Amino acid sequence: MNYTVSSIAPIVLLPFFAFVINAFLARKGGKATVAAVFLACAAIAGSSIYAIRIFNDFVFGNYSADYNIHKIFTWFDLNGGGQTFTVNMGVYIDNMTAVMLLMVTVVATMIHIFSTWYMHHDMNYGRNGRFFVYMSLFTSAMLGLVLSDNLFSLFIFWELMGFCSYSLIGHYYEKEKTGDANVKAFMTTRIGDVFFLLGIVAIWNQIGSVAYVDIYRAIAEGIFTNVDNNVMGVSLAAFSGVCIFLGTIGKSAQFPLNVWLPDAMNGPTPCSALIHAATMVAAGVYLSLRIYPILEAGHLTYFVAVIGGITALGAATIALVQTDFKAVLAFSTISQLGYMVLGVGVGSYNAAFMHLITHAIFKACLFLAAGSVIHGIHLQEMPRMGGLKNKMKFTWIAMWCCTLAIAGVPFFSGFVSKDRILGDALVMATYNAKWWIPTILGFAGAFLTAFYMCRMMFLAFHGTPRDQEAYDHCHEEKLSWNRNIPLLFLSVFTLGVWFAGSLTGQGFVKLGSKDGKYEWFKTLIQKPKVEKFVDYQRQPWGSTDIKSTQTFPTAKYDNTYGLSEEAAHHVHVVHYWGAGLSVIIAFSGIFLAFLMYIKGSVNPGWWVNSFNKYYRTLQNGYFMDHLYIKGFIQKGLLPFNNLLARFDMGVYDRYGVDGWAGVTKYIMGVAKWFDNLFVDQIMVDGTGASVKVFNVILRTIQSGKIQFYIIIIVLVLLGYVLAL
Amino acid sequence: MFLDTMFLLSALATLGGALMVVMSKNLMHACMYLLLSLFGVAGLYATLGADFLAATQLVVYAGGVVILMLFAIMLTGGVEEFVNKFGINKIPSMGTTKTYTIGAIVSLIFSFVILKTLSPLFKNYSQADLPPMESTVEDIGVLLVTDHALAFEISSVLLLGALIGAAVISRPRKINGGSK
Amino acid sequence: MNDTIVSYLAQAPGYSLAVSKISEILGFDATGLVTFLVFGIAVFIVVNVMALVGGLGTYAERKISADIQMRQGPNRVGPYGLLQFLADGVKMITKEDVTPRDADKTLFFVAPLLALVGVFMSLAVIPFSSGFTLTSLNIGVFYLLGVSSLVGVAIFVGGYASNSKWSMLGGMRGASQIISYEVPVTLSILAVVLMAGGLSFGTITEAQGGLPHQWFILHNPFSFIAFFVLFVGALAEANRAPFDLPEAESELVSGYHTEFTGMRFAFFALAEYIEVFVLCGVCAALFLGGYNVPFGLGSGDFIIKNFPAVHPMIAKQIGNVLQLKVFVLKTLALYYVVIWIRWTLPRLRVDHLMTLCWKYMTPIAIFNLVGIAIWIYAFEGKSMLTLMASALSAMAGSGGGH
Amino acid sequence: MISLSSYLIVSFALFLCGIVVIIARKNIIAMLLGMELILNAGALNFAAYTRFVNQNLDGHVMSLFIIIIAAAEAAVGLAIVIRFFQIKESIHIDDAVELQS
Repeated sequence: MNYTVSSIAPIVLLPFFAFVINAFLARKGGKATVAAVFLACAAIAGSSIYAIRIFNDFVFGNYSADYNIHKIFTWFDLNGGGQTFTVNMGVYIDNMTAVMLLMVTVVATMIHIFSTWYMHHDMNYGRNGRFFVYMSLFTSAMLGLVLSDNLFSLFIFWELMGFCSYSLIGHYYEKEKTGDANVKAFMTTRIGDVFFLLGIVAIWNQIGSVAYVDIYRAIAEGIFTNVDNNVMGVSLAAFSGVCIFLGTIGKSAQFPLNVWLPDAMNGPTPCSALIHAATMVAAGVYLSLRIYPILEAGHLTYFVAVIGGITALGAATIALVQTDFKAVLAFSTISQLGYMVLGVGVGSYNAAFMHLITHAIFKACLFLAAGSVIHGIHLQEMPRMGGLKNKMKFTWIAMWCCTLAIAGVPFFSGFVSKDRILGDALVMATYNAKWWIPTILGFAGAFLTAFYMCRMMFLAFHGTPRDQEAYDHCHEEKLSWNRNIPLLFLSVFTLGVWFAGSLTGQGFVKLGSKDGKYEWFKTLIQKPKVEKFVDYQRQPWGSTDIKSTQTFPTAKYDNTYGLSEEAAHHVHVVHYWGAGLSVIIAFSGIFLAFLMYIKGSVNPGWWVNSFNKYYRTLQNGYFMDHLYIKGFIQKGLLPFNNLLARFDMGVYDRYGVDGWAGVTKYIMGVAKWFDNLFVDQIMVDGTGASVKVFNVILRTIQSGKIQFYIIIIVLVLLGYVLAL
Repeated sequence: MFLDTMFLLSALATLGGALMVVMSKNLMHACMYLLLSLFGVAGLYATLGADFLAATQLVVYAGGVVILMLFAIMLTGGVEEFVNKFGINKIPSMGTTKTYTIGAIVSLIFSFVILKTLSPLFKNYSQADLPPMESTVEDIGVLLVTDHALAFEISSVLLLGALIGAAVISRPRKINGGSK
Repeated sequence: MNDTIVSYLAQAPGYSLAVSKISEILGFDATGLVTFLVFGIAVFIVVNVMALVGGLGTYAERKISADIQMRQGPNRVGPYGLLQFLADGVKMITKEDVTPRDADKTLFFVAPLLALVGVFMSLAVIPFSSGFTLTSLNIGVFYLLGVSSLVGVAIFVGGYASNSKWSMLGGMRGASQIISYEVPVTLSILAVVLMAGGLSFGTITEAQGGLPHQWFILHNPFSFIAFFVLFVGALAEANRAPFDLPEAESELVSGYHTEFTGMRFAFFALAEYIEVFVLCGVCAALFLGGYNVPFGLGSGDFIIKNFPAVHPMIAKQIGNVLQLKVFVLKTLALYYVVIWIRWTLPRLRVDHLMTLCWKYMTPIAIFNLVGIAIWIYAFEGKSMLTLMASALSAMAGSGGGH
Repeated sequence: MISLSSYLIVSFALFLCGIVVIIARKNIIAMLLGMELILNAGALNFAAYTRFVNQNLDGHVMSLFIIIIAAAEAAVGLAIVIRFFQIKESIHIDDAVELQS
């Protein structure tokens, strides 16, 4: 494995070059725009080739789980006060990065291809290829974020993605709602980002670096938990952990900063698929996985788990009653992100990451399918759909695959990842009773997830058409490659075997093996072992990676979690219970949806009428927007601002500024008298008179004639030389 | 031998051109003689082994400065007025015997000053023990971005300033009173 | 410091012998004298051949334009009218040499010569083949840029000296056009210099290869654009259509050479045709591989390896002749394109010309320069096709673990 | 045999010619010609000393900067001349005696 810069840099640079070129090319319209779209697709496909290479080497390369490539270069030096302060940038590739790179590039490629179909009509409306310009920049930023080796460059790409998200949500800028939505998304995530930056600064202040490896080393050396390094009375780990995790809350739309994501659905559906389902929101979870040792050292895991649980259940309850097709998906995204965060909290590191990957795939597919439906029937309200499976076969198949995956039905990817998160939560609950809270939240959310996803499917695709006119106008689905291939390709990867099995070694799928390579995901993705970073050597930029296979023994997955036999047995038993429970829950959710919307034996209307108050609460998302605007901004910020303004006007202006002016005025009166008498009459006029005398002499010399000046200069020089 | 010949030819071009710049009564001709003189200086650079400098001299002066001068002569040419606004006779713009005399005296004074101050410091070096000439392009390139990086940056800013300044200054604009 | 054609010829076995013989006869060391003479002869040959090329250029122009316009073209003098240019020359010489009364006599005399001198000076560094280059200066490209700008001065002075408003306008247009287009041309050349790592034509040509995928034009997307910027800029610098505003006959009678007759006019025309040849040669050398011949035929390696009986020196000479042919072929192909463009495209307006230069070509050239710098930094100077090949092989070769 | 002093004499003569031009001519453009001569004399000295005394090329870089500055000076100077001509319709140096037009 010899990695040089030229085999890593193109991953980020190809989409970036596409962005730069398209920024000029795309707005020309006509063939230039077609070329720009093609270039954007080709660039991301090209970088996926490089990503596949890296993935291939890491997964099939027989390396140990903590093998990494880490190349740095000096960004700039700050010298001052006798200290040299070097800021390094670099790329850091370990197994997690490799998997993430593959997921981002492949999903982005599929979404780009789908976009060529979905955005086809958009080309004529003066926007031309702007969508693809931002998609390229966004993909480039996401890949840069994944490759970053430190929190600071991660933050740069993080903000770049925020900007792209803003631009893409506001793609249909002529709609007022869209304009509000992108500002809302931008400003809400900004709250989290401010804290994120604060966390970075706190870490930088203490250890002088924000590279992952330095952070891990500092944790291993106990710097983060040292009492001397306390920030505002709490340990550095707790402080920076909370601050950075707030960044995650903002970006991954966790409670209480989840309000922006539903509104972000105003953007084009492919951008929702890429940004607000598959990658950008996942970046928050990725960040919290990267800083997991900090969260652990700061004893924040319970906090994280509770936030995740609340988000998972809360968003799921809201999704129950939504009638907008994309809104259901938006809230289910929030809910699933809650599961990931719950997974981080309960210490289920690889399951949380696996859920990130599986969710990215099936949610991207769901959104693309939703785009397909919306594009076909030209409306988003589910009560007016129904029976669409006859018109859209491929979309229907793809969507069912994804629905089963998200509901946690066995043999689908969602079961593999979500069940493991819930199982680990259950294990934690058996150790300590306080963990029952997030666990129950998670299981309840799982039930609701199965229910509302199937409700969506039944309402949209099954039964009889409820709005015959809309149904008749719906286009028959044609076999167009750039619409169906991304859908079907992604739906193939909703199967569980890709994630639960063993891709390495003997055969494709190897279930139930007792030892050796068992479940590649578990083998590859493990918590960072901070002790290993104490004597860490960096590789300079431009060097070739010289580690060979021999130095790394084949990785083995420790089936007993490194626990004693008894404890491991306990964990296994609890896991089986958890799996059983979640299967029961998933099927009961599906069954309930079946009863309600197909069989009709339970009447949803009765429930709505009986619990109208709760229904309205859920319909409006617990009035969180209302709360923020009416409660927080109008009751809190606005009066405070008014108070400040009043203080400014009444106190500071009147007494401070005006009062000071009064004093000055009085002093000035004295000064004026003095000025008139002494300064003006004696000094100024006297100087003037004396200047007048000299003036007569100088005026003759200062003729304005340059050559005369030169002659004077020469004469002065001559005099100087003669005087020497 | 070869270098001596080249030196003599270049020095002749340089000094002859310079002298004709002084003597010529026609501004256009003076400009052409300046071009000759600058070519001579480029030749002198070449005999000094400064190949890059010689080429730069050609590019900047022959291609840029002289054409600019010619342009300026063209754009400002026209009937010369011999009387200024006070009705006093102006000195002819290409000089008279009187101005040339003053110029000669000033240059004599200047040469006296320079010789007086600098001749004690002067030490002659002959050509005998010099190393052979080498290509200077790479070394100059390295020097420009290492030792002289600051000067390089500043001169780039200077050139940008000159570019913008020249464009802004010579841009035609309305003047109160309606002249051109 | 720099190789010349003399140092190339001096490799021949008989050369030093001849020099020592001549020294014996003359009684002093004649190395310098022989060098001077040989160099003089070589220069004489090049200048005359180039004058011939210039003359044939006028013939080619007329023939090709006739072809494009479905006419016969000159066909009376010589076979296919080949000797037409000689007849034109005779006509030019025998014409009356008119000098306008109010002209600036000195400058009127100097201007055509200055044009010719500027063009002939640039011939000194054109790399006809690896051996047959008058001098391979280590600052060749830079030198060429410097001396070729003399033509601009000549056009300007010619326009001024005629003391006619058409000539004057033509001269000013010509000068402003030439100094404006020098900016994108220089920036594009700088991009090539960045890729090759040297200012010498030899270095730049050797950095490329014989086959098209080794040429700089296909090195990366930016250099592909840079070639066209250079080519269009070269057209403008040589005052060729569609940029022939200085001599726009529909507006300015005949531009800066309105008042010139006879040989003086011929000098201007000759200078223009030779300059087109020179600039085409530069484009070919910088972007199209120059004199490189594929499969080692050019350096003689191919012949030495496969036909051991042939003396290496002869093999090298054969290679040199092949190189010369390849270079001239590429140059003439571009020459044809230039003529083709002239008879196809209409002339630009003056403000369009300047807009094209400053608002489009200069930014594009700067963008190219930066792009190429980034490319070379990011991909370690590898070309686009090499990268594609390595990416493909990486895909193919990475399966199965390392 | 050429030596350092040959170059210095040439550059000295060039310099004096420039001075004479600047003093004797009353045309602003002609004076700018003189300035170019003076700048060239300076640059030539740098190159000559580099060749004969220390061979470390710093002199060449200095000459390069002089050429750059000469170019910038010519551009801005001639722009000012043209502007001056637009206002005063003269490029006589003795007309340029006021700060205000």
